[in-house]
Amino acid sequence: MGTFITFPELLLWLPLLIALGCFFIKKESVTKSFALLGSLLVLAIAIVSLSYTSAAFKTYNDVNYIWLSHIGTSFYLSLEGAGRLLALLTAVCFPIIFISTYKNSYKNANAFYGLMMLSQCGLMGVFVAKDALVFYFFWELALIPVYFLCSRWGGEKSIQATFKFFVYTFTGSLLMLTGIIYVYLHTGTRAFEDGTIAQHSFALQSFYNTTLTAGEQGWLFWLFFVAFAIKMPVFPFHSWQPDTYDQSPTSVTMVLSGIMVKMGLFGVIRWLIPVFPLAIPKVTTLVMVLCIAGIIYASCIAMVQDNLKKLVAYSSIAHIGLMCAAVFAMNEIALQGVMIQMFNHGINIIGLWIVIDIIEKQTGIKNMSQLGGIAQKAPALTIMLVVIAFANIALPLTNAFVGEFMLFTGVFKYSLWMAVISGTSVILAGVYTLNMLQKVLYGNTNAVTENMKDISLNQKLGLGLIVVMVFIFGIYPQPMIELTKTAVSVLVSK
Amino acid sequence: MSNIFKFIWLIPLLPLLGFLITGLGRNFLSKTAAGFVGSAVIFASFVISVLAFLQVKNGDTAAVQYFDLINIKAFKIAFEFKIDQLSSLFLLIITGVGFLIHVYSTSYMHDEPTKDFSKYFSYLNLFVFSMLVLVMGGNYVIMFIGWEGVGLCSYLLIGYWFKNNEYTNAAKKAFIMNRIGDLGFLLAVFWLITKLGTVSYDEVFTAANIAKLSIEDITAITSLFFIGAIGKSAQIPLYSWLPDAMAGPTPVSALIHAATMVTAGIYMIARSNILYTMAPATQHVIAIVGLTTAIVAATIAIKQNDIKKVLAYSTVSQLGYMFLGLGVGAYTGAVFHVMTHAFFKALLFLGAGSVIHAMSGEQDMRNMGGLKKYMSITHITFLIGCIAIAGMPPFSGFFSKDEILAAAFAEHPLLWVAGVAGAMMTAFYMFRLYTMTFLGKFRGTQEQEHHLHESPGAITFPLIVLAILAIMGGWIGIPEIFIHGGHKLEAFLEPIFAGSNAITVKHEMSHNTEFLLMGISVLLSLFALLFGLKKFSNYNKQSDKENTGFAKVLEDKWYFDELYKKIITRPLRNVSLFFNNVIEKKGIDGVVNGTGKFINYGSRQLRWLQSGQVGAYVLLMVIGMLVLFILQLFIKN
Amino acid sequence: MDIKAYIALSLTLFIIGIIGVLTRRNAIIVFMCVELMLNAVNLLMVAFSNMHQASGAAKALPTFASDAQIFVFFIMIVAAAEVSVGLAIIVMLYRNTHNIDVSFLNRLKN
Amino acid sequence: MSIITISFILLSLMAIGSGVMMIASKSPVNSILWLIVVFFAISGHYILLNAQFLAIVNLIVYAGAIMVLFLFVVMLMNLNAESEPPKNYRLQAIGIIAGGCLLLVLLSALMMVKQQQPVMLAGGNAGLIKTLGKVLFTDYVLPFEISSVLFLSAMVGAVVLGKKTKLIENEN
Amino acid sequence: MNAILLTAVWGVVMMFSGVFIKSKTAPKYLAIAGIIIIFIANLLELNAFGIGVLHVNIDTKEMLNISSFNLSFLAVVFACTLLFFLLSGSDIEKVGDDVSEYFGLIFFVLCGVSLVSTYNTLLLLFIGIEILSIPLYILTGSDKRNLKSNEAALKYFLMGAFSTGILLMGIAFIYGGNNNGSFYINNLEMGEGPMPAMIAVGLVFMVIALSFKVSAAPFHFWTPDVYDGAPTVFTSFMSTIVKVAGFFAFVRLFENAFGKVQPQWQNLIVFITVLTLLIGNVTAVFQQSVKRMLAYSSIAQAGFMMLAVFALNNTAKEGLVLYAAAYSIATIGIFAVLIKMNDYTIDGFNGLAKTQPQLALCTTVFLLSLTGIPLTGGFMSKFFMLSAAAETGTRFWLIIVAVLFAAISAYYYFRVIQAMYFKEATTVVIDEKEITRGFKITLAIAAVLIIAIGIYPEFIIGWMYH
Repeated sequence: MGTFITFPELLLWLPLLIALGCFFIKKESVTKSFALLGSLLVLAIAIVSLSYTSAAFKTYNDVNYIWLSHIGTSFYLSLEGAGRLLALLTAVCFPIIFISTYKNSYKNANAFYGLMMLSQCGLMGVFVAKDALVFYFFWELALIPVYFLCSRWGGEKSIQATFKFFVYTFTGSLLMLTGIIYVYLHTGTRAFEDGTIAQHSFALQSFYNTTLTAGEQGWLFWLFFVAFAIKMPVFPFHSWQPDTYDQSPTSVTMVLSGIMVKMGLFGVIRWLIPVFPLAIPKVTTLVMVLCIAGIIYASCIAMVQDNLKKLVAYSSIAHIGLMCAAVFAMNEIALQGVMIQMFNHGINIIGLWIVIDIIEKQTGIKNMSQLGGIAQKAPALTIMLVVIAFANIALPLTNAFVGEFMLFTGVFKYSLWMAVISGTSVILAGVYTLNMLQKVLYGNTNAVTENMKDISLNQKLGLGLIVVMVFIFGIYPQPMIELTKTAVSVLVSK
Repeated sequence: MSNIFKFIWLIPLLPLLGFLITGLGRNFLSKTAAGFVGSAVIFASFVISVLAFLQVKNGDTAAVQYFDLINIKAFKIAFEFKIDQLSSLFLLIITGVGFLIHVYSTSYMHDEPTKDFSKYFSYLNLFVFSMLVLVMGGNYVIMFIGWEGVGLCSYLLIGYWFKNNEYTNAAKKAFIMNRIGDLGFLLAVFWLITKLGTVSYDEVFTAANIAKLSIEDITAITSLFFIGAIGKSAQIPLYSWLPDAMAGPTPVSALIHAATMVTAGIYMIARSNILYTMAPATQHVIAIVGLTTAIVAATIAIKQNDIKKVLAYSTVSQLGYMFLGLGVGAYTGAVFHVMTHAFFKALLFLGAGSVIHAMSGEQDMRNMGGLKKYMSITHITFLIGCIAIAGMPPFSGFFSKDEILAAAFAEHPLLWVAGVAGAMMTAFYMFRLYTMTFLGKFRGTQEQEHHLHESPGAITFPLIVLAILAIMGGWIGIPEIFIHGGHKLEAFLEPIFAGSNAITVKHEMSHNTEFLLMGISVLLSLFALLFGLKKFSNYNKQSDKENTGFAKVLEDKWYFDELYKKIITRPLRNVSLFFNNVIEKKGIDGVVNGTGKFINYGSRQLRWLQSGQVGAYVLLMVIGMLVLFILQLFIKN
Repeated sequence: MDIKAYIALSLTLFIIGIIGVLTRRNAIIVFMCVELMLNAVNLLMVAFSNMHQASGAAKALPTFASDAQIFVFFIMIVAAAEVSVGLAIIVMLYRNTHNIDVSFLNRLKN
Repeated sequence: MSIITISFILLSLMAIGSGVMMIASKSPVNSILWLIVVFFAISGHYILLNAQFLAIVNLIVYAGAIMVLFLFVVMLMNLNAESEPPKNYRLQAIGIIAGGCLLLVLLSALMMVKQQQPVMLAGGNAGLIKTLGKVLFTDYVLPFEISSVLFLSAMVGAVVLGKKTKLIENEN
Repeated sequence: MNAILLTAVWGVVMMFSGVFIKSKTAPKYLAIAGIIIIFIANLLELNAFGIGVLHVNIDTKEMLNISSFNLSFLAVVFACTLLFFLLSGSDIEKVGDDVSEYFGLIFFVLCGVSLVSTYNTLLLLFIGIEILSIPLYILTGSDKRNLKSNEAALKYFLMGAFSTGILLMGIAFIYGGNNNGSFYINNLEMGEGPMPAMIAVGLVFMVIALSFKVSAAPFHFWTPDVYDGAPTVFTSFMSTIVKVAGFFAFVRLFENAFGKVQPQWQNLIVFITVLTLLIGNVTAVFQQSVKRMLAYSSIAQAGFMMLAVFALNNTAKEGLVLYAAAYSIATIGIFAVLIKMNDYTIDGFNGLAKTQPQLALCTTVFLLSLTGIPLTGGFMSKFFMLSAAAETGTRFWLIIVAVLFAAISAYYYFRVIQAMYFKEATTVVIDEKEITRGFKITLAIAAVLIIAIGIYPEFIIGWMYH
């Protein structure tokens, strides 16, 4: 072990420290700036870490502390592959969220920001953990702050909605825990540097090397998959999501939809497919059918939604469904698409939430039918929304296009008909997105939107960053592909 | 200026720059500045395009790769441009006509507030940019970028007056119908990638790669691409967005819906001609769809009263002709018709715009009439356009249409008969339009009459230029039978279609037959033309009866919109509502909440076990003991 | 005597005790029934002790012959202690409610 | 049939009969008296089993001390037959059936064993006071001492619970 | 041995202190001193300080089996008791007049706990259980003016006595059934073959009696009523320390006596486990009173601890000790807060986070631990239990059932959290004067301990391998 601090540690502990710091600051404005600066620092580290990706810098990216050695677990973190990309996403999203909601004021702001940073810590942990128990720890830990954030600062029905969300995901996680235990008991021994030799091992590598029969893998797969599917969420495990998104404070919804849902995909990529290779051929069709049914289903529901937040929620279900389907298509194109799309979807949906938040904060309304004419009052907002909305439906030269293009190609490679059916979501997405734009932005102003003001500087900055990223990654996505290329090829070769 | 190809990236980039300048600077730029910037960048592109064209004419072509869009093991998609005969020709049309429309717009849109004026120009520039990317792209993905880009721009431009819900509905419709086509396009691209691992034209069209594709593959790919073309080029069944798209400002209609965007489908098929030639089944479908569209749209156009609607349906109809041409293998003819159509249709639209401008926004022909004396330039140019579209020699439309019809006859005489019927209708409704607008007495209000005036120079200049082109544009494609070596266009495009020509069986027609066909079609069209002229020269609003019977069907556009509503929109909405209200709320969420409720219910029931009575507790315990004893003693493990 | 006879006898007494607990509602009688159960156990234990002696098993343990009887002795001790506490509780309840019917004990339920 | 068998049967019938009477009789006092009869019968069994010490202790502790205590309490409370509220016959029937089933299950399991295991009667010196006393104070000294804790706590309990305090009905 | 002697002696000391010391608060300090002494003596016997084993040596004729495993369990018990005294000691004073007697009885209970965790013969198991139970009957009824307390005491007593009868019947049959005529639990000579009918009957009786003690369904019926009726401080003690001791006894008996024939009786345990989880978790959902909810929750947690009996391997034992610590600390902590509340219903907790943020935070940690959220001891202990059960290699479905019920448990624990954080108080929720600085600090220490166990459980497990 090196004596220096490694990147995964920095990314993990820094948010935690900032969170603790936030709890002790009494003044709201100070807390805000502190959290913002802190998250920017995290972002800076994440960006710096990008220049140390090669194998030569392994010691910067790997860390392994002895922890509970006699049951074969250690505090093993590693920044690599899909995890690196998602850690980057996490690092990117928080400052943007903080910037664009800078003007929002919260009761007990210190607790709010503290919990936000705690959730960042949890998310980072999920993305860097290379030990099953550590992974599970952070998997749950990311949930707790969000639970409090949603319930405490959410809408009027937030307590029930969040609770449903919590119990739902908690149930899934517990099922995964049983799966982890089962796999754990079928791993080989693990020797530690302190001389302990544990009977079994929680290390990711040991999980990859288990000697489970195809039958066992078959049912273990579902234990894991349900947890991930609930988190993503994949049809028909999604019913917590629209309510939660609707009721949560928007900055938390951003975290939820931008980053947390990626935990599920990430889990599938790192912890599911490579661990149960024998189960995959048997389940692929079923899972993909679920995903694709979910795409169409969610898109259809999104078309008839009046509630802006629920519309975005259902659109997110559709998008995630596509990504999940692509993961199970298990070819290089699809996986590569998933990798970059995870990032891009995060960016785009956060952008959408920022806009919705602005509209809701100003008008107090989230039903589209009661809005209209915002384009006249807030042209800058309109431009941002239009750009992000079109990015969300994967228009070429926006970031999501490249991702979705690869996703569809991957699915197509797996099955023509699945690609055709899921492809119709391209149309449906167009329908509901344009409906939204029309109802919210166009037409004449009404009593509610009459006094709409255009966005403030901080919001402009936040949205501007997103729009810039939308175009940069839309026009030149290759760097992001390079970042995850090896991870994909490793996965495909499994 | 040794190699202009080094600078071709400027062609799309300049409009993009224009878009950024006018878009971001909409709060600072004056109208003049915005109009100038917007037009100047297009002009600059035009100049470069001309230079590039000249170099291509010398036999030079180029494919330039800039950077990798996607580069993974399975495939590589580069950001690449391809300049060859086909794309350089389209570049000329787009930038040339585009420039004229920009110029026209500076005047036409002058009444708009400064901000919106800038916005308008930025959209126009963006549109030109997208269209340029579409035709310059060196592979299908780049083409798709432009393909969707024009869809987006048309959405933005149709919904330019966004306060009006009708307009935004039209914009939405346009985008979504385009997207349906785009899906077909995308699937075709996926298919190519899956089979070949590349989408670059240069690689796809090599013999080795094509040999990898089975006939089913090719048929499927071409059909899917054709679905894309149907959407973009407004063919049955996805044509209805185009007439609705007249909601946008008139120059936009001219640009998008006449000269450029809708021809993307033709460009794409011409680009992929070799694939289509190898898929005769698809070609038959294309020919039939094209012909049907041509005739159906023409019938609808006969009964429309909105000046722009008539033109829109005529566009649809003309596009049908082009597809007929593609379907029968007359690629050159189709491209030729694209070009001539761009000239005269832009001319007609702009002329119509001039009329509307003069009529203070009035679009109903029934309220026009007799404009001849007020607007002489508009009148003459418009008349030229009408003659050109009616296919009267030696105007441009004649040559291109004739080439298609000749090819159709060679394929099957019935196609020709139907095509001629369509041409007759074209002549009829165009002259109905012309007569109702320019001849007879003025039927509008006093106030409108008072305002009638000829449009300013910025409007008439493009009209004049286009009128000249509408007359002479066809001369580059004079058939062999008139002048030996007359068909310069065919010679120019020869390298593009060489592959196809090599495998198609040429139906050689005798010159006599050709002359005969030509004569018949011209005569019939002339007859229809005169009939239209005669019938409507004394048009009277009061004497106009309500349409009944078949005429009513035509006026109501064959009830296509209603049909869509009935078989697609409404069922989809009902299904969605069913999903939302029944499956989601009662089904899935019901199960989830039901679990919670069930546990709650169980909790309420189970607590009655806890009755508080010691006797009952002991009884339950004894029963528990009984169970355990039986379990242990009498049930073997 | 066969041990089965003792087993049958003592189980019968035991079950009688249980039935008493089940059916009676007077706290004192319930308690007495418990005492009956304990006595049934005591009897069985002594019987088992003698059974082991008869079979002569496990000579290794020096005290085995007396083990069970000592155990019974302890049971009696415990029973006595229990009775003192139990009666104290019953008396306390009686003082507060003037009733020792267990079926009236339903302030605590659900 | 030997005299031992006869006395065994007699004593058993006596024990079972009085046991049934105990749970069946309405008056608590009667119940107590029937229980004392049971104790006597069991003591008789102890004698048959050559456990003289236990037989005596049983009489002294149970019949003598404990039952008298019960009797005192019953008298103190002035409980009689009428104080028992009307019975719920259905519950009783269920109770008897449940108990009967239990007995049936247990007996059927235990009586199925074919092999006979005789019980030594009237022999050996395990039950003598001398033997028991010696074992109790040597081998069993720990439990013996520890049970003092039991008694202490029982004593404390009786004192704590028995002390009189005024009643406040506190429904919390 | 240290523990048994010292607890008994200190119980006597406490009793006499009542005679000599008139102050009402003094016994608390005496008791705290006593428990610290006992704790340290226990650690000395465990050689936790590395200065060699120091203990009173009495020839017990192998009736006791003192191992580091047992001692580490006792260490956990005493530590929890210390915490209990520190947090709720002053509330014991409020129950009634006989303060020193209450403390004395608690020490006697601890003596019983020490016995049942080290016994090697069925006799000491029986005596231990009685020593443990009889003081509890008294403590349950110690709030004499309260009819609920009276009623609880009588119910507890009657049913406890009933279960004693069953326990003894079990012991008798085990004694009769084994050829050695022995009460020593490791001397029963159980072969691998099928059990003799008498042993089987005895075993079932033992399962029933011990299930009763640990309040496993369907022998749990006394639990909610007694826990509800007893003075809250004593409920806190009963539902934690006493209950885990019961489990310890359970595991010891079945591991040593019937470990070899485990497959033959595992079905019983599975049946009881599932039923316990079901009844405990599901019934708790509807409870409005936090006290009663905790009673059901203790049943639910018992269901999880039953997994240790099911598994009976090393992991299970480690897990049981962990569970004892995590569960006891958390429950004692919640009860300590609950006692201070004016209203025991869940609504009574409304808005606690506003008025007493530290208390609310600590309570949240405890509740999260009971739910089994990572980073808390509750997770680690549940994890060990599940692992242990999975290690048996049979009936994997059981642990899936267990986690599903754990998910239900979130439902009722989180209701309290919701009340504290997300709801507005309608009345004064808590008596501010009661909340001293010391109380807060102790509570915080308890919360930190919970998290410490969650992060690094080896500091407790480590004791077992001294």
